[in-house]
Amino acid sequence: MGNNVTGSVAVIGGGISGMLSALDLANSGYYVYLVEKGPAIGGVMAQLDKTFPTNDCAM
Amino acid sequence: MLTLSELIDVKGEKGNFEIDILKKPRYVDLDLCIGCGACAEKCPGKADDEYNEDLVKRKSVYVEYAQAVPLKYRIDPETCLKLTKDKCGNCEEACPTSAINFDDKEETVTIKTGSIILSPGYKPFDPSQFDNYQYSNYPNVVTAMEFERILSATGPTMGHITTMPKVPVNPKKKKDKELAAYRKDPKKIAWFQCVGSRDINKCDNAHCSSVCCMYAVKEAIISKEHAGDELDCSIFFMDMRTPGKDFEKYYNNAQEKHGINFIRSRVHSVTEVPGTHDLEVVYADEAGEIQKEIYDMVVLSVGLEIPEETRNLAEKLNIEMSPGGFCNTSTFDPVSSSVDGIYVAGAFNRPQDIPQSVLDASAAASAAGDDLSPARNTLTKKLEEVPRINVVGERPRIGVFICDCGSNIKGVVDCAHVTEYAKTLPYVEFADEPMFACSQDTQDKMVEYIKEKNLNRIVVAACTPKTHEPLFQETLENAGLNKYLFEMTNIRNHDSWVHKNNPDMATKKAKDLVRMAVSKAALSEPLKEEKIPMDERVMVVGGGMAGISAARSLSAQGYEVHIIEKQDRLGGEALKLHKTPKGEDIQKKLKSIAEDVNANDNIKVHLNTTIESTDGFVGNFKSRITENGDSSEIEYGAAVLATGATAHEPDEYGFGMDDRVVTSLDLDRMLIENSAELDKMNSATFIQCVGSRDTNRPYCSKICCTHSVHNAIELKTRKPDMDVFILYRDIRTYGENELLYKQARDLGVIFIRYDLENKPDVRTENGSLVIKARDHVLGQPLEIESDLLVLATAIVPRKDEKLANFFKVPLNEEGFFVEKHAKLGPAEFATDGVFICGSGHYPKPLDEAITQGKAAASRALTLLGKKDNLFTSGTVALVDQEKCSSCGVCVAICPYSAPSFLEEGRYSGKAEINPVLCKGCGLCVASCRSGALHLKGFNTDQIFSQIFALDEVV
Amino acid sequence: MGNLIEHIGIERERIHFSWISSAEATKFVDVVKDITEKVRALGPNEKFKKIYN
Amino acid sequence: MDTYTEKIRSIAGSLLKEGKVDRVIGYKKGSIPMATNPFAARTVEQARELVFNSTCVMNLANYITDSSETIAVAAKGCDSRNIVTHIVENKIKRDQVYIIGVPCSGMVDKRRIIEEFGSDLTEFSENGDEISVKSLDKEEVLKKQDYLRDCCTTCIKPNPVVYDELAGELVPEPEVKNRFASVEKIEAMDPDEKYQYFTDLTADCIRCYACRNACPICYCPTCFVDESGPQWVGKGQNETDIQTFHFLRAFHCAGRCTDCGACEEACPMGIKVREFTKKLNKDTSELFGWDAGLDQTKRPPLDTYSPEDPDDFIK
Repeated sequence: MGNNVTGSVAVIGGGISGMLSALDLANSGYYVYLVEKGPAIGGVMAQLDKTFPTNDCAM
Repeated sequence: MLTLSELIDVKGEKGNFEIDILKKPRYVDLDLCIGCGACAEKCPGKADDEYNEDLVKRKSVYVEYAQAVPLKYRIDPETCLKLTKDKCGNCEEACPTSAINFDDKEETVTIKTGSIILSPGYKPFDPSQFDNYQYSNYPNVVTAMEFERILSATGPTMGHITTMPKVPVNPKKKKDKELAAYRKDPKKIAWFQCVGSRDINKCDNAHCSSVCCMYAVKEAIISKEHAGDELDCSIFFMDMRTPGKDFEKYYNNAQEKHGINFIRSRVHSVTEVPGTHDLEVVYADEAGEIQKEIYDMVVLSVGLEIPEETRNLAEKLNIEMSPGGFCNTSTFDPVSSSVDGIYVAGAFNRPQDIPQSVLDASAAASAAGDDLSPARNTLTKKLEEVPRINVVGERPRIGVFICDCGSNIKGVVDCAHVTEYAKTLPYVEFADEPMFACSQDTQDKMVEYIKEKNLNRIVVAACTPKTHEPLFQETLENAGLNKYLFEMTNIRNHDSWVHKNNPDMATKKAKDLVRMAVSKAALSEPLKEEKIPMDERVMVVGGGMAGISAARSLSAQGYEVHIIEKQDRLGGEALKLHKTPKGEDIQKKLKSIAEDVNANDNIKVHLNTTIESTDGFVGNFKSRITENGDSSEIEYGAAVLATGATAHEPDEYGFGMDDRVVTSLDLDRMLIENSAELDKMNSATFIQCVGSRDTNRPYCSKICCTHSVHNAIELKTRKPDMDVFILYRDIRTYGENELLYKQARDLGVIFIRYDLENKPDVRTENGSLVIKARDHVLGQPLEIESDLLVLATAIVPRKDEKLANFFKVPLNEEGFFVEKHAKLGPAEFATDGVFICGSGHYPKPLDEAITQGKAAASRALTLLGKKDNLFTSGTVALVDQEKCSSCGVCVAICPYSAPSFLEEGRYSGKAEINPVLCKGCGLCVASCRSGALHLKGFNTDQIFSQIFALDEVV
Repeated sequence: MGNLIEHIGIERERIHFSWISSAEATKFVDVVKDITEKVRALGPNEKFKKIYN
Repeated sequence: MDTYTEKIRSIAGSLLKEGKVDRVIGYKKGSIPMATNPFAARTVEQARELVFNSTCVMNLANYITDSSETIAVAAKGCDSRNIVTHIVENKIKRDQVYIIGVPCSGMVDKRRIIEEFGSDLTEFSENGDEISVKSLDKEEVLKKQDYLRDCCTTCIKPNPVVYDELAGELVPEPEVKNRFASVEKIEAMDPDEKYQYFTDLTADCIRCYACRNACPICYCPTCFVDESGPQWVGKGQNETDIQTFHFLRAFHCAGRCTDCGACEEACPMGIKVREFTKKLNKDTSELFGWDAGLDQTKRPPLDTYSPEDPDDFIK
């Protein structure tokens, strides 16, 4: 493989894990394509009201 | 970021993929749309709001929800009148930036990437196929997702719980109107667990969805908070599965503090009480008696399911899947799919909750990065820097921008008047009223104005600094000004929105806010962000599987790692385990991993080593270690704590008195050794929760159910005629481990439930080992004679206070490390530069420990990746040593250990702040009696000037 | 602090601590309304007030 | 308490002789009856001038801060508690101070005696539980117990809480029925009465800051009332500014005040300054189970950050 690799990653799905994968990768020096089928990222978590245990807003 | 896009095809291989992506039309130009909402206001179209689970309607041009990213509108082609019937076009007229484009077309783009991460997520199970729960027919049967929206303050009822939630708030249809008449505040709500999970009779989902027990408990508690304590909440369940960190406490609290009823039963049927729409629930109680109970509402705790389209995609990519449609991964590479270079994260990997998905995300990121490290930083861009203008000593020349925000602000506040008023304030050189302060052309103009008018302080009165301050600060930097010479005040959320009906007062308030901001800005000074030097080495404390995984990921990306292990070999607790639940041979695998680590030049393994002391902070740690009795010092930039946990030493059930009573780990050892004794045995019994979920250790140890079930299968497979019993409280084989539970029952393993009040009794009678329990089905006492009794012992934390102290990280009351955020920061500490993985965080099986190890590495990688641009914040506390009285309040009160005493020099004994550790929270400033502490950017003078400015009469 | 203020004769209702997360808009509104009402009911504070001439 | 004098002198003498300490802080007889002044003995000769009696009201903890010398100090119960506070707040190290513990049976309220006998006393002496006072026109023997300072009547720890050596037998711990009775009286008032009470209380204040200067825990290099940028509080004789000074000073003492009475003793106008601090002592005692100066290892409750804080006041 050597040095002939592409320094970018495609992340398919913009839910909580997709978003965070993308952030981690971008912050450690890779170009990221975040591909989401809906009009905005956020996934199911954005639909939740509050989360255990702190009752933080899921937003 | 590509939204409204779907992956169609992948070509190429690991390192060099070519991916075809189908981009669907948005009909709104992303660059031009500013998210003002003028289009939606004029849109006559209506569609079901999917975000609110179709409980309400939204417009045809819409954003999913107020906090959506990107906050750009989209036209729904299915319901838009223009796109369907070529009528209307209101939005095009209303849009102030001409962002609407009805000619937008579908297109396919090809991108080149080195790795792929699949995180397509799940869909909640659709219960309409079940006839016994009557979801499609009864208006008071809802899914948990629908209920989640009902509870939400941004949902259709703004958090108010009512029955008939599926009926529109303002019903138009006759049938809906009739139903709406029955609407009331519910007094009794029931949750049904395992709807679409652990069920192969009515659907094909054999797995446990892992999340429903917790969310049902959460919904029940929040319902009570919303509707008051009188609300009766009952949860019908098979096994309560609350094995995560602090989950058990939450469950206990729900019973004891919140008075939620937990009923162990699978509900038989639901019928409407004629004439009321109330629901009669028929179920069998634990004694087997049929019970009937009336509820106002039923919530179905629907499971997680992999949608058909995801399965098709996986099939297309040749990715192996489990029967449930989840991605097949191995225990030792828990985020790698069967295709090289394609990784998985989230619910597609396995049914899991948010923190697990977050860990998956980071782990997948580091795994994807491991392949590509030679190409790191080749495609990312560096920003150009504009030389800074020195403004120190200059008279303030303030520029004020009053944003109209379309009609959002201007519709209420007289912006022109406020702008004129701003011009009269002291030090204000220039004031302008842009329609949208955040739009790109305004930004460009701002830069011009700053240069042209020689402005040295900027005030923007617009929306919230939370989202927009960084944007404006960037603009200042583009104009050569220090970004702290900026002040923002919110005349939208705090003013035009809340005083909609009182424009005069709103205008007056806007003037007050602008005056305050200007008076503060006049006193602002440029602040320096100190560069933090970064040692690129990492120390991993603990050489168990979690620690090794973290070290391997870090070394794969080219970083040097020290592993500190106090034992004489790598492997930790995994050295004592036989096989994984997936059947992989742990010892064989461990051996090859250890060899791999030892051969790795980037990893230095320190065995028989303990840490004596640690100093420093992110980027600059220093520890004294004792290795084989020799003392030495190592320096590093980040630390990963992977110290693990140990097995509880039981003091009950005859352990230590009778050799036939052993722990789970003892059984594993016998299996590893392939002990001949096992073949002599004719019966074996397991007791679960030994030392877990009791008053001493109120948490669930998470791994023991799966471990015992798996070992029971192992015994049954070795010797099929062996009698195997498992005495349990709740079987917690979450996720696809549920399949093992089923396999065990099919193989004839007998499961007997006991509760905390009636623990099994173990005694030796006439030389044989007798276990007395109570059969939960028949309610009869029961005696089991057994050749072997295996105790599934609790996992206990090391409670290493010394280590916690070294790194200034907290332990919880049980002795586990407390992570930064239970949901969003599960692999790191609040202390910068310190990361956490493995069972020291909470008991977890191997695959989860490895995932967390990789995730911790990924989090550390993002820190190390910032090597040359890691800066402190400008807004940190500063000590005026002349005034400092050395009393130490700041040292004691700071949650981040930023203040300390100077040890030498003129101000020896006085306090100083380490700007790297300071978070700018202001606690020390507020508690300093001597007035020696100041928060840069929020000086007392600035605050006073704001307060006095407020008091000035206009 | 509240205790001290009360001790010197300033009504307790004039000071209030509340923990409101950025997500709790409704709570914020409720708290502000509640305090505004309470303070309105008390009327203007005439004590411990510096008069500038 | 006269018996302590000899013992203190001998301890001080040998400490200085052996060079164990650089100075011994105690009291010396003043020029008029009932006057005892703080005194630092640096030589064996000077050590013979040290005295101790029921008029040694000054809090000696004031004189040990910010020094690199090794200091011995004769400490009553209250002084010792202030020394503990100083150790906690980095004003002195424990091994730098040699504490000569003086069990205390209470100090005499000089102000009251002067009120009853006039300011020109000719003689004051004590003998066990009795004190005899002589002025130009009268002479009386009084029971000391009836003439104690107010803060001594509510003292819970008359014995030193920490010491290296004792100057006498420990006295029995008194039974204080209700040390916060005065606070409760105010608490029972309605807001207007309370405000009037404090307005009257501070009406005589001349802002000489004697209370602050006498207080061992008021040691900031620049006091907030003296600062001008920012100016926290006005500097004139404005009623509100005066009250602000008193309230804020009290708040700075919250959880740290040992109720030693130095502030009241120092006030030339006879203002009952402790009425402010006492309330906070009661609150810290009730809310946190905390009395200042008892524990060298713990910081006062308002000085610490703990995620476990009960936060009851937050709604």
